[in-house]
Amino acid sequence: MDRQSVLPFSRKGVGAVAVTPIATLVLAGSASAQDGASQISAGDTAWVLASAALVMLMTPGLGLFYAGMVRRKNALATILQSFIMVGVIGIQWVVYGYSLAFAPGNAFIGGLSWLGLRGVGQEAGPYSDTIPHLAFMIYQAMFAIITPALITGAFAERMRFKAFLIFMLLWATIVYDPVAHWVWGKGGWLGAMGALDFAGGTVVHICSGVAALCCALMLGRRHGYGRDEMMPHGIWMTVVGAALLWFGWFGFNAGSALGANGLAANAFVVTNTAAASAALSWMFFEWLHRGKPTALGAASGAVAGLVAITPAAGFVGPMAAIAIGAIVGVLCYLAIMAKSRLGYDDSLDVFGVHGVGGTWGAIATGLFASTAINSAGANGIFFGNAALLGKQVVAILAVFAYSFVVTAILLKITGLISPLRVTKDDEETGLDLSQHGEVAYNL
Amino acid sequence: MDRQSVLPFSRKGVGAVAVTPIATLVLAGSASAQDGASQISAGDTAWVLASAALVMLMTPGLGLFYAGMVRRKNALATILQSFIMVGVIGIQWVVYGYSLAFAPGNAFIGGLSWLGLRGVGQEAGPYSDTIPHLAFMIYQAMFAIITPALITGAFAERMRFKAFLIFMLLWATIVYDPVAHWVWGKGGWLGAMGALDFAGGTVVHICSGVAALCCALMLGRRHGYGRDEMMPHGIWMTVVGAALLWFGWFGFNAGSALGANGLAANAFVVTNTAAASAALSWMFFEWLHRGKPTALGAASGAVAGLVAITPAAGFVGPMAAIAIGAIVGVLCYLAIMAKSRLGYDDSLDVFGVHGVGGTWGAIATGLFASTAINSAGANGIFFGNAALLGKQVVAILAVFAYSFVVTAILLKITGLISPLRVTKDDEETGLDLSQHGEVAYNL
Amino acid sequence: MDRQSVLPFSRKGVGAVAVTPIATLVLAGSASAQDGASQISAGDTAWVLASAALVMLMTPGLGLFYAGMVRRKNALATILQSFIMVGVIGIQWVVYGYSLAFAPGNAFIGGLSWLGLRGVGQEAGPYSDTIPHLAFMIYQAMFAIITPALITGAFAERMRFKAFLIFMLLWATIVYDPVAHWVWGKGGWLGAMGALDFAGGTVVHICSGVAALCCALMLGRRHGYGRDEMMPHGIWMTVVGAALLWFGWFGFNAGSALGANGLAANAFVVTNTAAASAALSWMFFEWLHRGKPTALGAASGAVAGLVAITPAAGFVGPMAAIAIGAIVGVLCYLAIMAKSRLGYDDSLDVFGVHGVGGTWGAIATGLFASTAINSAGANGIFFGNAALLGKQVVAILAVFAYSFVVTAILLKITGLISPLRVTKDDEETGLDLSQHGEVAYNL
Amino acid sequence: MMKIEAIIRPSKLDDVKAALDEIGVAGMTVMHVMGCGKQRGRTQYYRGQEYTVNLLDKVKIEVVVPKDDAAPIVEAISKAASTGEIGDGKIFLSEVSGAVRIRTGEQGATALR
Amino acid sequence: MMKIEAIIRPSKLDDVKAALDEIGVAGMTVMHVMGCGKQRGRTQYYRGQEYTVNLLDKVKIEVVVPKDDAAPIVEAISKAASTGEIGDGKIFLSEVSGAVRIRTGEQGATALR
Amino acid sequence: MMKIEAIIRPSKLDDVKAALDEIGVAGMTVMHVMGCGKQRGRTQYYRGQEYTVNLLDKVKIEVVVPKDDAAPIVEAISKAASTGEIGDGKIFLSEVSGAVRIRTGEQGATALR
Ligand SMILES: Nc1ncnc2c1ncn2[C@@H]1O[C@H](COP(=O)(O)OP(=O)(O)O)[C@@H](O)[C@H]1O
Ligand SMILES: Nc1ncnc2c1ncn2[C@@H]1O[C@H](COP(=O)(O)OP(=O)(O)O)[C@@H](O)[C@H]1O
Ligand SMILES: Nc1ncnc2c1ncn2[C@@H]1O[C@H](COP(=O)(O)OP(=O)(O)O)[C@@H](O)[C@H]1O
Repeated sequence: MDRQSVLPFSRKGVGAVAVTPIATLVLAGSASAQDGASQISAGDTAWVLASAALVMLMTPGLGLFYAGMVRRKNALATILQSFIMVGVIGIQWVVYGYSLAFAPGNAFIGGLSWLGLRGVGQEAGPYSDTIPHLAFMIYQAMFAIITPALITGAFAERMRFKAFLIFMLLWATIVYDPVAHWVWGKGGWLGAMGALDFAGGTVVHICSGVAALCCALMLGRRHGYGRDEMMPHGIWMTVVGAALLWFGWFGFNAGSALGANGLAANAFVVTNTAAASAALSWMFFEWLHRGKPTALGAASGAVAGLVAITPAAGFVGPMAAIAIGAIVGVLCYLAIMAKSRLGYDDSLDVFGVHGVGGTWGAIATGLFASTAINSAGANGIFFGNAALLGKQVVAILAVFAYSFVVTAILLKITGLISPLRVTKDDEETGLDLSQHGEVAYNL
Repeated sequence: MDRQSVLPFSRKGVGAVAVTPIATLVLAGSASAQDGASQISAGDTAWVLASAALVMLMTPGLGLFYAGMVRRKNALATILQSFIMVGVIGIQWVVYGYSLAFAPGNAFIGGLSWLGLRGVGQEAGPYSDTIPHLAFMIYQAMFAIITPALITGAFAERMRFKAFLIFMLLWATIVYDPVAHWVWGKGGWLGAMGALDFAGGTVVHICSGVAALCCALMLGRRHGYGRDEMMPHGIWMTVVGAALLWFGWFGFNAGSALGANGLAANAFVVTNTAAASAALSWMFFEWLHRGKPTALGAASGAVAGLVAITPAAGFVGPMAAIAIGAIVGVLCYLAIMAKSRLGYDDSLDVFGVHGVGGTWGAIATGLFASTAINSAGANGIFFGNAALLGKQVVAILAVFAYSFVVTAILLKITGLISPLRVTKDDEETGLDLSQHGEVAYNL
Repeated sequence: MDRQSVLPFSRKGVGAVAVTPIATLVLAGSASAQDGASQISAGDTAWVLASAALVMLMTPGLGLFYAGMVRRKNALATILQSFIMVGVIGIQWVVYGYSLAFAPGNAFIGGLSWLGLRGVGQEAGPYSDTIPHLAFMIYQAMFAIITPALITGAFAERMRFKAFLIFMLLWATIVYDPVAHWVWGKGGWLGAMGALDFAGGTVVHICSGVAALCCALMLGRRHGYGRDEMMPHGIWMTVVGAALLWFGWFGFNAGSALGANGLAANAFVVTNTAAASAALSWMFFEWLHRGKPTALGAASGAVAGLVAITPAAGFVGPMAAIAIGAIVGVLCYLAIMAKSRLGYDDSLDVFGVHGVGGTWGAIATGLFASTAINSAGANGIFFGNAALLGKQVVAILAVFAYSFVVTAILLKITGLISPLRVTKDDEETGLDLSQHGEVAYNL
Repeated sequence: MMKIEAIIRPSKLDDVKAALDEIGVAGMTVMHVMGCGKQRGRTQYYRGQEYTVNLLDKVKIEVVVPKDDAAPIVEAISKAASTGEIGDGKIFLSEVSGAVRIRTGEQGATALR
Repeated sequence: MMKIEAIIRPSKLDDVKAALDEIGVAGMTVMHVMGCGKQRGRTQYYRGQEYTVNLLDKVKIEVVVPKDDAAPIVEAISKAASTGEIGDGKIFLSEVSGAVRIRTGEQGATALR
Repeated sequence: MMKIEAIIRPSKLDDVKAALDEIGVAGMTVMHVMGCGKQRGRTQYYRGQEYTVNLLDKVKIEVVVPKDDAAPIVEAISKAASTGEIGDGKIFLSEVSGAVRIRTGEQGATALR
């Protein structure tokens, strides 16, 4: 039968499937209910699939954002560190990551019942009634992919590729998957406590930002840091990367409504508004401080705004988004100024943007959230409920502590298998040639 | 409550919101009806949100399109002039721009009742029954953003960043917002008269193209214009920008159906067809004229085709789109040839492409429109109705006059606050270094 | 009436259309039924339109993917060869290509009844009940566009632009359109036989891959091949191109469900999974073989994985996708190694990736397909049905033979009209300057 | 024969080429270089860090000419490249002991014609 | 010691390098330059505007060698770089009065080995 | 006057500039070049093909100075650019017979100050 006769595909009873041994394996992830598909909403599914595609694009977009800020000799390696995450975590997630994060488990981690996507099928799953369980799974996959990719900015221009791969696989498994469960998994303790994180302020940004700080401290500075001029090799590329991130972030935040509805529209609006606000606030603040408004500042500010609105996107309105964005632009700028005083080399300011921005976003959710935006959310302090802020702080502290400590341990373990850094000579040559035997440009 | 328990979010009565003073502020834009959400179509909403994201991407895409055509020393500044519009108008629009353009008002301008998005909520608004009002608002925001960004091509490589920001904010407020109201706002006089503009031929393209001409005339030529070779520094980038514009334009035109339906499909089809046709016609015409088919010509032609089909997309069929595209490719090419005779320096040919192309599109709508495509539209001359063309001409003339005159005034006013142009020395150094203290490339 | 009063556009009876002569022409593609629109699903339409946009983006994405691999002097010409396909086939398709491929006809080719899109309107068509016929048409257009664009990698850096245009128009008409009919058209013999090709493994990838091989053989090697170092001028660009292809491929495969449903979600998931798996397998295999993991390898692997999963995407589950991807990464790498032994110059390995990858995908569909994934599909060998594999092999052989032979004939014919290759001098100068009078970079 | 090396502002390249054309110098070789000297660099800012880059974009022109032609050429370049502002650049002269035109094998001053 | 500067077509770089290799010249320095001379530039078109760019991509090779080795090297380059068409380029010779190998501090001709 | 041409590792440019600064050399011209010599290139891989690129990124510094200043400057560059590993580069010295400061028309050694 060709594709056409397939469509609109009528779901007759499937009948007896001839179960060869390999069939059992390859059917994992598909077998279960064929019925019950009726409550799936095509509109919601369309939006969540489109959102998953948008979030997927963010990871190579991040690669460009970062690559523009490194020196030419590391440009390709930097893009690759993001790009390859789509590969590594793309597999990790369907094999066991999704199960660890979202399958029924306890307060701290999911279970193994969805290993290899067993039971995760085309019908709706427990996390949404209106979209296929597979759609929810792949949408979440894109979050699991970008989170470790974010960390790569911290150790840019110096980490050995082999160690990088090992570390990232460990980190995704032992840091990301549990933390995602805490906040979003059924029964996860932070979610149960009532901490709000609409699209990943704690799970994605604080978690990766803190891990980045830990990496920067443990790997040490780049050779020549503070002496050589380490100027971005292509800021135009960073601006394009920021634009792709912004574009994809509509999927990240508005897709987190898991449907095409008013809440999604609200998340979309506040996402754009906070990014706009932070792009301006960073740019103007730098203009005041240094006398020039920079494109890198505008792009960095936009990303900071997107980070900050992430946990709040489904709970706050557009005027709150302006405030959240305006504040985060200045906050992150100051954090980065402080870094150069403190002397550690978080090369592309992952902690300064994602750690600080994510933390402010989580706090801001405790301030600005309103049940008028989302009746299933909670009110923040400005709406008379101080309790939420407390929960947000607990969530922040828990993720800070867990991510920092476990990242440190995982780096130590990785270091036993492979040196974390490339040799000094390789670092001087650049990662592109030394790690990958390639160059980004042959002009 | 965590995100999961939120979804599918049940809209219970919101209950008493504890209204602290700040709450009143930050809730603007969210408060109103929670009921009535039932008529929202998830499919339509999914399409309009996706379209809004697509249109958002057009602005940085435009930045690339333009940046490829300037000299290396101005590449970053050129991208930034587009990118920062997402910030500036992104805020302007939610604070007051949307209200000026779309809130209930008179024939010439909207009102102030939706200031700060008061009353613009998750339920459907007056402009569509099937999507959240916020979705319509943010979709329109993206049009308000790209329109001023289009103008930047006219004064590329020479405008002072400060003056640029001031001028753009004024222009968006005093030119774009009213004109959008005339055509699309409830009660706007051009709309009421029956002029057809499906997705912004007059509002976006004529309006910005004419303003661009005015800017080019008033700012004067670049130093060395006509003597130095001012060759595009990266045409590959211009082609990529054109591709992103083409991609985003599906949202621009097909999204203007405000739903995922047959009309959207028609708009999508004619958009692609006109772009294809104009890319070919420009390229072949240049091939005839100069002996070489160029990539820049194909890319420019595609954009010209997209411009021309914009007002017509919801009213004409695919064969008309071929004609509209084929003609606009030649028209714009000739207009640009004429420019070099006339001697003004519309650096990246904004008037030649958007002014001329938009005008042709508006006229073509008066020729090719058919109620067989859109029963709520009107017939054009080829379907026996000459009246429509008259209305189109009135709309064109009105927007030409208004945009030109007011742009001139606003430039004068801006000039009182800050010199419009950078110094000759700064122009020679390039805007990247002189205005922003950065360079696009450190290769 | 303005746009607003148009929306939600009520479809009243259209009434008497004043039929001037030109009206008959321009209305083709629009006239027919205004009723029956009721069964259109907004959700499905939203997804298919979004998918069409995504697939459109793949063609310029492919342009970047290819351009990064050529030398600087051919970069722009290479992008243009993809970009202009959106123009050429964009017109060919609406004028007659769609009719040839999909209009009612016989087992080998469609008819002429839909010339100029006559009868292809806003209501549902014969290929889907839930989306406008125009949406199906334009979605298919994007496949017709990218297929010839894929071939351009085979003769990169040496084909004359004029001959290229002629050849492509012939090829699309005489190779692509019939083959698409065989597999997907109503009554097409391969589809009727029961060969499965969800999203174009045979139609798009084998067909173009085999044509590419034929082109490489008939045009001969680039001057200096084997002697000069022909190193990729910008691998970063190739990685970005691969990322855009990956992003767009979600539309390619998941859109082929022609609706936003569980099957689309399944296709989306296996697409991502196979790409991830193949990116890793190619990279690790090269690492083993040469001692370095390369970014070009990861990007090439991702594309190979996307190719291989294309025919299978609606019939196999995620664990099968891992296997399909893992195998294709190694297979294509080996095929490319073999090429350098065989000595023909398929410059950018179109046959090695699309021919070999598409063939493996078609076979893999015969192995891993399961009616538990798609009850309207069929079971593969691992599910106890050997018959499917036989049909797949017939489809592969038929497309191999037809595409190879007819491509050869068409190249001969083209050669009668214009020399296929540029002169040696022009080749040395580069196509950008010699064919187009432009350069990609003026840095 | 003399080799004239002139380091000039990129924005003056067109003028210098025109001037050389006028006095009949048809052949030259041009390259992008970076110069540092008295001219102060523009400060650049990256996330609030200041970098004063004192390597500025310059263009270097090399012309090899018969000894006697050197003086007027230096003059012409000097005039065309001058703005009077710091950073106009330098011209250096040195002896060239041989020249070959690859195409024809011509040697010495004839190779330059 | 002599410095040999050869300005050649980019497409001839591989050939020239191979020729130098053959006669035992291992060290050289290569740079992208733009040349203008008798060879006519390709016309470029930007939105219908014509620009005849007469600065063409060339490659410059610099080799410093002991005086006596210069002649055969010039010969070799000349042969390898020649196509017989206008634009093949030039070779210039000039005296070098000193050479140092940074790594070892060796001076003069020994620094070149 | 002497022209000092130093071909060094790109990573040593900052050090060399600092060293020159210290001994009061303010003006210089710098360019990207590619060098080949004893230093082995890094192998590159493109779809499994091996390419050993023996043209490596180098930086060339040109300084024209009064004859007597040359020796200490060579010394300084040499010290700052050295790593002791193959590939540190070379310094060449040659005579310059004239210099002009375009801005002022100053000639000879005064043009260098
Ligand atoms: N001693 C030198 N040797 C080589 N090049 C020099 C020297 N001094 C200056 N230059 C070159 O000349 C350019 C202009 O010099 P600068 O001192 O800035 O201005 P001016 O020549 O107007 O005094 C420098 O950027 C550099 O490229
Ligand atoms: N007088 C010159 N001084 C320096 N470089 C020159 C001179 N004349 C020619 N060249 C260089 O040699 C190249 C080839 O010269 P051209 O006159 O075009 O061809 P041909 O050498 O075959 O006569 C030019 O592009 C330029 O780089
Ligand atoms: N004979 C030469 N003429 C010109 N440049 C040379 C010569 N020999 C070496 N070089 C330059 O010096 C650089 C370093 O030389 P190399 O032999 O690799 O190391 P080292 O100088 O440490 O022995 C080369 O990359 C090349 O740029």
